[in-house]
Amino acid sequence: MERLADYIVYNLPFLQQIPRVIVDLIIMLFFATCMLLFWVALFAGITSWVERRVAGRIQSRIGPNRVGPQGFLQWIADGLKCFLKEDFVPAAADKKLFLLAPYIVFAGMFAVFVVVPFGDGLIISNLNIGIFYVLAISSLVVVGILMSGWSSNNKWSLLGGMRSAAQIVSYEIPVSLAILPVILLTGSLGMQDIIRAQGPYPWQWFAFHNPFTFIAFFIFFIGALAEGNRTPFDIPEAESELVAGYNTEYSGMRFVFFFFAEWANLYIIAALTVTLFLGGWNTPAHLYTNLFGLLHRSVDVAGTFVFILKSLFLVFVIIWIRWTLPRLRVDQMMDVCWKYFVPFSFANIVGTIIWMVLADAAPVLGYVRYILFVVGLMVPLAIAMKITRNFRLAKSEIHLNPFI
Amino acid sequence: MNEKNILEKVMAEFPGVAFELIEENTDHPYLVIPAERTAGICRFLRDDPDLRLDALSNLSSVDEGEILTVVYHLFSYEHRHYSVLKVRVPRGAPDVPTVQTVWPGAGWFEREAYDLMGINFMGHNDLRRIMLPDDWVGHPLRKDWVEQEEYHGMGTSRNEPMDVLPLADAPEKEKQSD
Amino acid sequence: MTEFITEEMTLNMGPQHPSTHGVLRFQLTSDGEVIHSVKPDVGYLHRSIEKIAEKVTYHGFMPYTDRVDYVAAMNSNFAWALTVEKLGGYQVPERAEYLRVIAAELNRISSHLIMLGVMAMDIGAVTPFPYFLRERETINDLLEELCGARLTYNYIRIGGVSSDLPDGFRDRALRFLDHFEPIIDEFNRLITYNEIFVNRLANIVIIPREQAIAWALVGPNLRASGVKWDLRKDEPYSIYPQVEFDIPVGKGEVGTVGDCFDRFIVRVDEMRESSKIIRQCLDKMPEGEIQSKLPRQLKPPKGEVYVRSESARGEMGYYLVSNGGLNPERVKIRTGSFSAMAIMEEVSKGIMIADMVALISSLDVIAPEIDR
Amino acid sequence: MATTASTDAVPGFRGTYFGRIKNAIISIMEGMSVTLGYLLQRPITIQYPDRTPKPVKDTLPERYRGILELDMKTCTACLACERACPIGCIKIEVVKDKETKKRYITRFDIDIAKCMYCGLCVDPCPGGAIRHTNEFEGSTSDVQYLVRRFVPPGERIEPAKPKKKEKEEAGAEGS
Repeated sequence: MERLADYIVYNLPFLQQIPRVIVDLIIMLFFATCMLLFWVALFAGITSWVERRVAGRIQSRIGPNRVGPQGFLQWIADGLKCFLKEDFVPAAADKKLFLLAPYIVFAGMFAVFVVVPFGDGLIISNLNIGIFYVLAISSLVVVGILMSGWSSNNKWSLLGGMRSAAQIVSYEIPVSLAILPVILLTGSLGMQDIIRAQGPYPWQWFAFHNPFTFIAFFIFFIGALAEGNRTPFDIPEAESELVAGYNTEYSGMRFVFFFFAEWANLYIIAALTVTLFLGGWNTPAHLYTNLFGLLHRSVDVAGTFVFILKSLFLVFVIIWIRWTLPRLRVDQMMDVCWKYFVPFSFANIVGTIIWMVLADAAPVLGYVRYILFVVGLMVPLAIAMKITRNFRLAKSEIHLNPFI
Repeated sequence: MNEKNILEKVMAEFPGVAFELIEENTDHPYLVIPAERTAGICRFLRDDPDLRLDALSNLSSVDEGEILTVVYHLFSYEHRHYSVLKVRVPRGAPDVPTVQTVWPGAGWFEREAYDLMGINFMGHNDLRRIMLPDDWVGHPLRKDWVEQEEYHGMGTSRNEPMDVLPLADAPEKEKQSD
Repeated sequence: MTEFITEEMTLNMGPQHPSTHGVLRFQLTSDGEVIHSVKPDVGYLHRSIEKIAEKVTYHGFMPYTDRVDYVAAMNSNFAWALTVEKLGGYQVPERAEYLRVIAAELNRISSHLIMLGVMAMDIGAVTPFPYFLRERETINDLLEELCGARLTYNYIRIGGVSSDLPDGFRDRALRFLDHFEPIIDEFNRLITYNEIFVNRLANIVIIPREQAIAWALVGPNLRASGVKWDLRKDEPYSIYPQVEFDIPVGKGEVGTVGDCFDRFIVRVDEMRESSKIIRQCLDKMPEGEIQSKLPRQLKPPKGEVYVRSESARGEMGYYLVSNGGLNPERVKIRTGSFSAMAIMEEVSKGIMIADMVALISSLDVIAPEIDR
Repeated sequence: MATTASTDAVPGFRGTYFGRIKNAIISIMEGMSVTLGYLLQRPITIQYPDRTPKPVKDTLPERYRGILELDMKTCTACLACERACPIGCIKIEVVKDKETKKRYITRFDIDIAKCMYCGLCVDPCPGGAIRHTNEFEGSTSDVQYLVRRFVPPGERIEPAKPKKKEKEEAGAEGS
């Protein structure tokens, strides 16, 4: 952000007369508002449409296709509908808490965007405690969910809220611990520093840096799913068990806030994973000299593009997981966290420390990242092979056109 | 063991009990047993190593006018044979001992028979209505049951459109409204 | 030191709840997630079919049997036809027997498809359900061609069936089976052996053999508990003795015999067996009449019969008492879901709410079949 | 990490510690390849009612049991359908003119709202006068409109002459 401010101030000389702090502040606020309006809101809305379309196609259906071209405006129609609905508060509910809860959930989700990078220099605030801030502020969501569950005065909501609290608090631990190896390797908590410590090519990413970060990548990703209440950890809103969980009693705009937060959170999960493990906005430097020679490096178009592309791919993976897997039971979810993720996360930290010491002594270990990259490549290859086999067995035909 | 032999074995086991073995008009010969001995006979049928009728396949109730009959269709998964018992009770005092203690699965069958036929299973641990609301009057499967006019202010019958219809000329109206 | 006091919570599950199939209600007493007791409350779909039977003719009761179990209406038709035929001693032409079995087995597959899809959905995987509905749709199309309706077939008549195979039915049925059999494997890969799914079902609510028999469980639920008993095989009716098929029983593949997973996998395997039966029937089917000459107004002799047949939800028994008149004197329908529901109270102590959902769907209860 | 003992006794768990991780990875990949495979296939939805290649009505099989239809010209007023209907949704009234000794149908109503499309009335019809159509969309604003009246009120229609077959039917009814 500072660099963007530098660039603007440099090009618009009249700004140089205003104190720099104020310029920074205005640019930051402007950028934050733009992001809320044009990125988060649009993203959450469009993701809801994309998710329903993808889910439709995964289930051999079409999905929403009536409102607008290919149903693209469905999310606006839904939002508008919910906006016009009565904001219903149950008589037995604790009114104040009930009304407040969605805002807290929303605020907790949205505040994370402050440190989510979009490109080299494109970040609302490059806090030096970036990732730590994410962990701290996203815990606010638990309060909101617990509040909504409890204040609804509905037993199903209460169960949902309780499950959610237990789940998010538990998964905070493996997620934080899975971030530690990255911080150890970087030596900084700042989001941009973490990205800069990686390179543009896959084998330079932290996910493939060493076997321990490789495992940490999966723990972080799955743990983040659990924190975001996504399948297979959608236990707080398990519709076949708890009707709709903590948001059972909500209607109208407040209901939308929960979903808004959920879909915004989808992007947060993806963006954080990309930042921490998948190289962020890193693009090969020569790309600029060839393609964007005219542009100042501070407006990192290609980087932003790459970053968002990676994030969207992960968003797709999350959607894909959601429409494939069944749900864990509440005790199994705890079991996975405490018996599998937490021990592995601790092992990862110790392992990474040892690795760092060893790698200094034996540079040959640096080649491990290529092996891990190949291992990582095996996953999509294996899936592709299985798909080919399924197609052969069921005699199905490929139909790639997403718009029927 | 064939079905008649089973029933004869029961008759031999309980001398002095007024049994009635009937083979006419039925696909399975059955034994009419006195109501008060039901539980003991059923326990014998279940536990005797030659019989081992370990499952209560079905429990039905029939309204036969002055008499209400409870029919037990029993089956042995061990020996793979059937047996049918009947208990006849007077309409005025339809008391039958429960066989829930012998076959736990009988519990709900007996609740159903109580609800719809009004047979009182003595010793049942949870003899409530099962299909109908708790405050329903009467037992609908009895032949003399008359439907309540209304239930909690709601009518139990409605006008049949076919009877009301000759008053209004429906298809004509539809054309006009179109 | 303050004492920590907890109290039991009463939860009302249903009548409107996403995982109560049809309209059921459970009164749960729970300590947080762990259920202490369950009181099923049924009767929301009681339509007094047994009372209606006393007012309609023997032929006229056939459409009502569709409504007893709307997911496997053909099997219910079949059971009623068998009952009246046994009472009256009516003959059925051989071709009609084959047609009946083909229709009943197709319907059994579609019923199991619903159960398996819904069960996967209750466990949280939504996707298998549309896949199975898609397959079921093909079966519905086939049955629609055969008898003219998609759900309430009223195809089987006393003394035969209502119509012969339409043109090209055999090819279409075989093409469906060729397509369907690999889909079962695909389904197994998608969900059945998924680690999460297995862990959700293995060793959950084990119903041992003795308990299953004592509580009069029937059909796939009983077989999942390890009792090898199938009326089609052990007490054969119609042309089942002439076809070859196996009876899948619960083997405790991933847990203990009689757990939820066994109840699930038994039905998956049964679909394969049904498919085998249909193939054989289509091959062996003779030419000939499809309906024996019977009077319009049936008057079976005085008497009573109890006939059991294997429906998709297990033993479907019709106890029929006739007084020699035009209407039955008394019809009692014994259905699989009824006893499956009865056992719920007994076996669901100490399980969690999520397991409760798995239990309900694993027993494959259909609310109208409980209430009738 | 030490492999924990098999935890078969715990409800819902099986296998060894690492065995379960392996199973989870493999089975989840299997499942995800199935769903991704379907993402790449054509959806099977039929977009009823407006985006079907041809009207759904025309795609129904011949035997489809839709709304009942009556051909007044061939109806012999034998009342077989009324008798066969288990719910009594068919109402036929026949009067006999005393002077000419002819029978007339004065009422032939079918309550579509009540009809359960079982097809039992079609079977006994001697001339094939009553039959199911492919029509299945019967929504109206009032349930009364669902009564199909085949004899206009106030009119009377002379039934068709019964053919030979009907006599057999009549004979069968008596037995």
